[in-house]
Amino acid sequence: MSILSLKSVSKSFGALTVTDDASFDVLQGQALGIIGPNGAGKSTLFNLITGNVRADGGSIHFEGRDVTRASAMERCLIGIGRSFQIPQPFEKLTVYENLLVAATHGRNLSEAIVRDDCADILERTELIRRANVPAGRLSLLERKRLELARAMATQPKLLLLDEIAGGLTEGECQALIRTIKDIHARGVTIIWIEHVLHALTSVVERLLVLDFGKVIGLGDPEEIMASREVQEIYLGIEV
Amino acid sequence: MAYSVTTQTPASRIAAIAGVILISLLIALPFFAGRGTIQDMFFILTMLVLAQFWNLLAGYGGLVSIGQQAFVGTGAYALFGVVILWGVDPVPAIFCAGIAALVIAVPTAFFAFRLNGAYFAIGTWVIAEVVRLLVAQWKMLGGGTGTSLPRDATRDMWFIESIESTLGLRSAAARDVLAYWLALVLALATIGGIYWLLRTRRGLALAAVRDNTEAAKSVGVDAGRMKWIVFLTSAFGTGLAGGLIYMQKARISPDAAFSVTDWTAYVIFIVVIGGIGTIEGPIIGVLVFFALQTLLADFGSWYLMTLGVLAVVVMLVAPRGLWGLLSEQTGLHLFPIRRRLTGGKLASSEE
Amino acid sequence: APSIAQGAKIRLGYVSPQSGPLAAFSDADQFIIDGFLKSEAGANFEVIVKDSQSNPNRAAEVAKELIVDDEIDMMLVASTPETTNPVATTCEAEEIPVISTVAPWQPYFIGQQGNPGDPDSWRPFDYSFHFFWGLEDVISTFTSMWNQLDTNKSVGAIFPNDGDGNAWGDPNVGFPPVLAGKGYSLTDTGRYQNLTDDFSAQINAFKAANCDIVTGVPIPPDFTTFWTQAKQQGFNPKVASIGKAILFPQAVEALGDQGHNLSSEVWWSPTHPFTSSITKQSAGELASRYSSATGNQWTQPIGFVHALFEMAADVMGRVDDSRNPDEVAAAIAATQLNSIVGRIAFDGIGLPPFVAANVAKTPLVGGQWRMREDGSYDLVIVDNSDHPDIPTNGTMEEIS
Amino acid sequence: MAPLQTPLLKTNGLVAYYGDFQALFGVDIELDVDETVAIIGANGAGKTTLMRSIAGILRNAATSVSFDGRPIGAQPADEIMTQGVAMVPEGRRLFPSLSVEENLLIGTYGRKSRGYWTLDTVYDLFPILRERRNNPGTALSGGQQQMVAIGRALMSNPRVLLCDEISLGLAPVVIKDIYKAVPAIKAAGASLIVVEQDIAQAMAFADRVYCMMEGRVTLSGTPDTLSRNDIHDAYFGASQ
Amino acid sequence: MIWVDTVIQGILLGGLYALFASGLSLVFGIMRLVNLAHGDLIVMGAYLILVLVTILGLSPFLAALIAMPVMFCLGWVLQKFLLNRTLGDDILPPLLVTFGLSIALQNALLETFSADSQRLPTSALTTASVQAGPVSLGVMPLLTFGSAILVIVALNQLFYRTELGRAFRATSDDPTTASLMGIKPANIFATATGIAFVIVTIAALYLGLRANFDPNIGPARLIYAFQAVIIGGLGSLWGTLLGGVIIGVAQTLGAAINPEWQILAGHFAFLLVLLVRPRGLFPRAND
Ligand SMILES: Nc1ncnc2c1ncn2[C@@H]1O[C@H](COP(=O)(O)OP(=O)(O)OP(=O)(O)O)[C@@H](O)[C@H]1O
Ligand SMILES: Nc1ncnc2c1ncn2[C@@H]1O[C@H](COP(=O)(O)OP(=O)(O)OP(=O)(O)O)[C@@H](O)[C@H]1O
Ligand SMILES: [Mg+2]
Ligand SMILES: [Mg+2]
Repeated sequence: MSILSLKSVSKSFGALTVTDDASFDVLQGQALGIIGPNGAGKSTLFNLITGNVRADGGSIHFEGRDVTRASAMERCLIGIGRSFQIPQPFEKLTVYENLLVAATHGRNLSEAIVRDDCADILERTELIRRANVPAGRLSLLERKRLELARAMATQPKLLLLDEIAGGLTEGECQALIRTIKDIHARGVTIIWIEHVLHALTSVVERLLVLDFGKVIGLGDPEEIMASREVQEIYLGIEV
Repeated sequence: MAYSVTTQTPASRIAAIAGVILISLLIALPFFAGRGTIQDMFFILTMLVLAQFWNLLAGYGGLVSIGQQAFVGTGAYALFGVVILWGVDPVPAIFCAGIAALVIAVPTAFFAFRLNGAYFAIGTWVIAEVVRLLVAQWKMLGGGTGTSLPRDATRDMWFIESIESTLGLRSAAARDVLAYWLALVLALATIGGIYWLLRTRRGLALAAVRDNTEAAKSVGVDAGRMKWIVFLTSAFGTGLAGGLIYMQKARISPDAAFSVTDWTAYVIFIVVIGGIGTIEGPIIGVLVFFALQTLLADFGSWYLMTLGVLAVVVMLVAPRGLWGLLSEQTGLHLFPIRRRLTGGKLASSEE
Repeated sequence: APSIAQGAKIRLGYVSPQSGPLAAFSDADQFIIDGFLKSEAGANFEVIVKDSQSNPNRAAEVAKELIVDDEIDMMLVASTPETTNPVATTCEAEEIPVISTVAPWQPYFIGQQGNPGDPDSWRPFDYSFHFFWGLEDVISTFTSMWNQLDTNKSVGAIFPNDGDGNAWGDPNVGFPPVLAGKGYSLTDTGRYQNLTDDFSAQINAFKAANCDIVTGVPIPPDFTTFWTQAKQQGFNPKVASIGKAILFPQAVEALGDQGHNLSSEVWWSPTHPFTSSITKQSAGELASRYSSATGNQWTQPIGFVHALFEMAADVMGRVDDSRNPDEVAAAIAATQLNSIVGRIAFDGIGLPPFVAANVAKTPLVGGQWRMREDGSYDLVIVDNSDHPDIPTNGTMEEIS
Repeated sequence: MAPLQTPLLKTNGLVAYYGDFQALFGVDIELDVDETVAIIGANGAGKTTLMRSIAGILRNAATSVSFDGRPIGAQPADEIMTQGVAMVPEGRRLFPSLSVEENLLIGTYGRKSRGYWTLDTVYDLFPILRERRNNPGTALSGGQQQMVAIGRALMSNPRVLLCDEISLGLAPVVIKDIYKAVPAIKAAGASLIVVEQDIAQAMAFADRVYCMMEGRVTLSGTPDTLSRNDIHDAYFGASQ
Repeated sequence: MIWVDTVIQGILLGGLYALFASGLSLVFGIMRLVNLAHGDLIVMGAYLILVLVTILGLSPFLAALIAMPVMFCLGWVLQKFLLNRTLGDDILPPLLVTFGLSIALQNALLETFSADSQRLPTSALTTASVQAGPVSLGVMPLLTFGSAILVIVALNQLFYRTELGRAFRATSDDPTTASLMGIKPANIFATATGIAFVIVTIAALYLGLRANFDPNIGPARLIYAFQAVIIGGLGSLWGTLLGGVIIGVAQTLGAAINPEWQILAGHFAFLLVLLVRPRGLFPRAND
């Protein structure tokens, strides 16, 4: 059963078409990777799915429901969680409070009920020691972890991750992969935009390639990666 | 392994104890203070209420309104209306004042929320003007001339008799005491209510929306509803304060009740001087404002000029206000809202 | 023995608009108060002056301060309902005697009633007293001025939506019923807001009704706007009898040569045949002293502010305990004073019964502004039909 | 490798903050006369921050940036630009209220421009712009907008041109068009610092490459001395 | 026929409002600065002209010409050293600072000139009129309207035909990038405010010739000016004129029905336009 389905979704900013007639389905429980050159429209695609940006045309269905016109808040409440590529923490709130906002509002629960859950997520994302620090004081890496942690706190059915592995050391990267695999293993559907290919391919089952807002490939990661077209477009390096 | 959450700090515990003592003192004030003090305190408390609600609106909700006089005026006129035309006792009529302001706030919000930033500010101002002009057409309450509360109504207010006999006061002084106690209740309820709101998950959401609206929406915060809650709450509270202020004045006219200077500009001044976005700020601000007024009011235009210049200077030198300066230096919070996670893995190594 | 003999000074509170848009009313305050305190009667008094900043909120606040903090024995307040009413309301509630002036008695009295529209609900005051004239006097003065000329008796009115305008235009106690009774037709387009920028609607209506006469009680900027537009749009009435706006010579001078022969009610002038009960000065002497002390032309409020202090001296001279509000109030009610603005007595002469206890009337005559060679203006009294004891020094002229 | 004369432009322990957040941790780079330097690095590495610091949008200690031997780190952007350091900002940032030609002309604001670049020579460099000169800048395609942004910077006849991600979001053909202009720009007397995510592109045209990660320079050298693995490590932290 | 007259008088009144609003529109459009002291600045301009008239015995028009450079410098200094420091995303600092300025200015004028209402010396022109068919048009209102148009044409020329105008637009779009082009946004803003003050002087001239002014009359004028700017759309000068005319005509039409509704009608027109077009009639594409 497909949990998310896009049909002919398009979006332009002025004269620039950033999403061009994109159609694809994501199955329940799947992990989908998205790759594509800078500016290909990957983040915009996320924004369209989460409702931070409204589509110019086409439709988006989540769990069979048409959510094309739903607000970002509504989509969060029905189970779409996300991280931002450029981390957007609530800077004046502490790390723990950042999660608390997400857990109490994203799941409509009281603070007391979600407390241990939030602490658990902080432990898993290795932010627990920074729990009481204002998020504005975090380093880039910690901010990225916070993005992931906050998205997890809303307990999404579909989790969208936008470049959270960039700049990690190998050890950190492995830890991140474990965390994501763990989330995935709990039945959460994942869509992950990532330039760090080895990390991506070690988690995802399918790979989507985006170029100039168009879906130019979707399928088994190895096959996709092997295609010469993708290698050229994406890496820009002749292999 | 168990985690727990606390918002208290040692400073806040001391503050809480001091607060309880202060509140007891304030309640007992009429038993030992003169009328002058009681009236000054009434002024301070009602301005504080207005300031807290404007602060809630602008400091926490990001809604910079310059039309709060619409709610003061509406509340005040509603009080006069139900007292004069329906013969309601002024004390319960204060509640009607709040309700009336709330009723006006709904269409106001519907309109003003279509506007952003500076447009919102000016939109609220124009709406306040519209309400003023409409009220000025209300001939039964004197139109542009204004009207006074009937003496019978103010003499026989609820509680007056018992205050007169308990404190042994003349009726005018008893009315002051009653108004003071009502203002005290309103101010405490306002501060308590706002503090409570900030400590609930809605308060957390307010802070999140203020920091980053897009991200807040993406974690399920209903930013639109937060705006409504904040706007309606502050309209209601401002209306209550308006009713109470004019119950005490006993005389009203549209120009006075809808004065942008008295009910919005001075209030903004109080909040900004004290420190916007904090509960402590308006408290400090109102004390400074009162001190200035007491010292300088007899200098007429020089007083106002000083006030204007001071507003400019504070905004440039200390944009976070006096409390902002103080808490930056000392980390002091009298009304802490930061939730600190303790226990579990944090037990051994507190950051 | 009168309290004056007892040594302790009697405390008077005085509130007036010393700053803000109404400040012109208070130009003479300092001069009058200084004069009063220097006089023999004044030596027993202490006067605490507060500025209402032309703001009714502020007026009520300072009144409270005077009563509570300064513990005054009696309040004096002057100039426009915007100042007198909040102060008087406060004093009435505080049970402190108050004497007010410089506001027609209708806006003073009716304006302080809960429901101005319902005469049955009106109540007299216990501590609040007022001396001035009433609308019936303006109407009478204006109509007898108009009767000096040959007009078609069609009157256009500009009444704003404020204390004065609502009283003047009131269908029961204002201009409309009386004018109708005297055979004038009135074109009243409705209460406009102060600081209106355009009067074409009124001018068109007046033109349509072919009005020879214009009357009203606008604030100065509005009258200038109205009058200039009227000229621009070809509306040239023979008479313009205007209250409030052309009270002060500066306001008339602002009209340039368009101020010539505008007419107005005159409550006080240097030619009024009255003398001060404290200083024994005549009206003319008071006015010329003022002019030489300040360099300003005399204005009408001078006499009335002075009379306020005459009242204070007179009343307090007749009480035993100035700190007893009831005794002071009773003394005020019993006043029979020949002051610089005429006789003041709360005897109900010329007044309806419901205000008889609180209001004393002073004489009113009609005057016209005449331009001098140098462009400044003189106020000439042209009608004294209601008070023949006040001499005229000219007759009514048409606006050319 | 290091040139003996003082470099044209040099940063010296450059740091940068956004509020509490530190984005640069002591960056040292150099640019010599007639040289082209490329800066590569993953998203968020701090490349744009570096460019903004040099151009004066982010202020710094005076000595942290020197140009022609003079400290300019503390000067505001407009003064740095008038001395001859121009920037093509990330995302082009054309002025939407201005036409193409006006966008170009703004590059000469308040000065008599003396040098090779004029409206005519810029139009010669990017002929398509001549045709579109009366259109609003924002009505152009991404590549054309990038041309305007470059032209706008050239109009001031800079000695140093900073280009932040000029190929971002552009089709390969368009990128080729834009890079074709580089020799002409150099010939007219400008040295270049180019931020480029496309490693191959960077390797192809730069004299020297700096690789950044998390606010630090992690690798530098000439393209021929750098192996793909070095770059990969410097780029992502470590290899598989 | 009365209706024609009513509308025409409304249009002319709109010219006055547009004149009050143009300076505001310029400043609001270029730097998003909400200047609550604008009304008081116009009053200050009127006093400046009055002083020049009284001391030098000039005609008001000549005095205004002399006042202009003085006002320009004043505006330049005010923006450069005070208002520039309040610019940013937060709208509160400019609101509070200009409000403080407004109060300080009002009371400084009060101390200096007293509360008496003043007027610039009148001449035959004040009450002169021309007959257009059945409608009698005041020369002064026509002059006011003409000046409003002239001001707007001149500003448009400045904006779209000069280097300075280009810099204005560029800085307004994006001050950071403008600074990369060698523009000092602080100076551009100061110059813009200087020019706005010149327009303020023109508005002051007509304010003072038309009717009385006193130190407290500013804020009442400010609200109409704001309405004209907002109805017109941010940064659109012709829009500001249209906005002024809409408010003016709404007021005269409202008054023709009943003077009680005169000012309310203007406010309602404003609310109605915003309800339909929250960004005004001619919004800029990129805000
Ligand atoms: N709000 C916006 N307004 C205008 N243009 C935008 C907006 N958001 C994105 N764009 C443009 O759309 C294009 C695609 O942006 P997007 O962020 O989706 O790319 P991406 O594939 O995520 O790139 P990256 O790998 O760099 O993150 C870019 O050219 C960008 O400049
Ligand atoms: N205005 C800002 N406020 C706060 N943080 C910022 C701001 N601009 C950039 N950052 C942060 O500073 C870091 C470096 O950003 P910078 O834009 O310099 O990176 P970059 O290398 O240019 O990345 P990209 O390839 O995406 O352009 C990033 O973590 C970014 O999130
Ligand atoms: Mg992206
Ligand atoms: Mg960058």
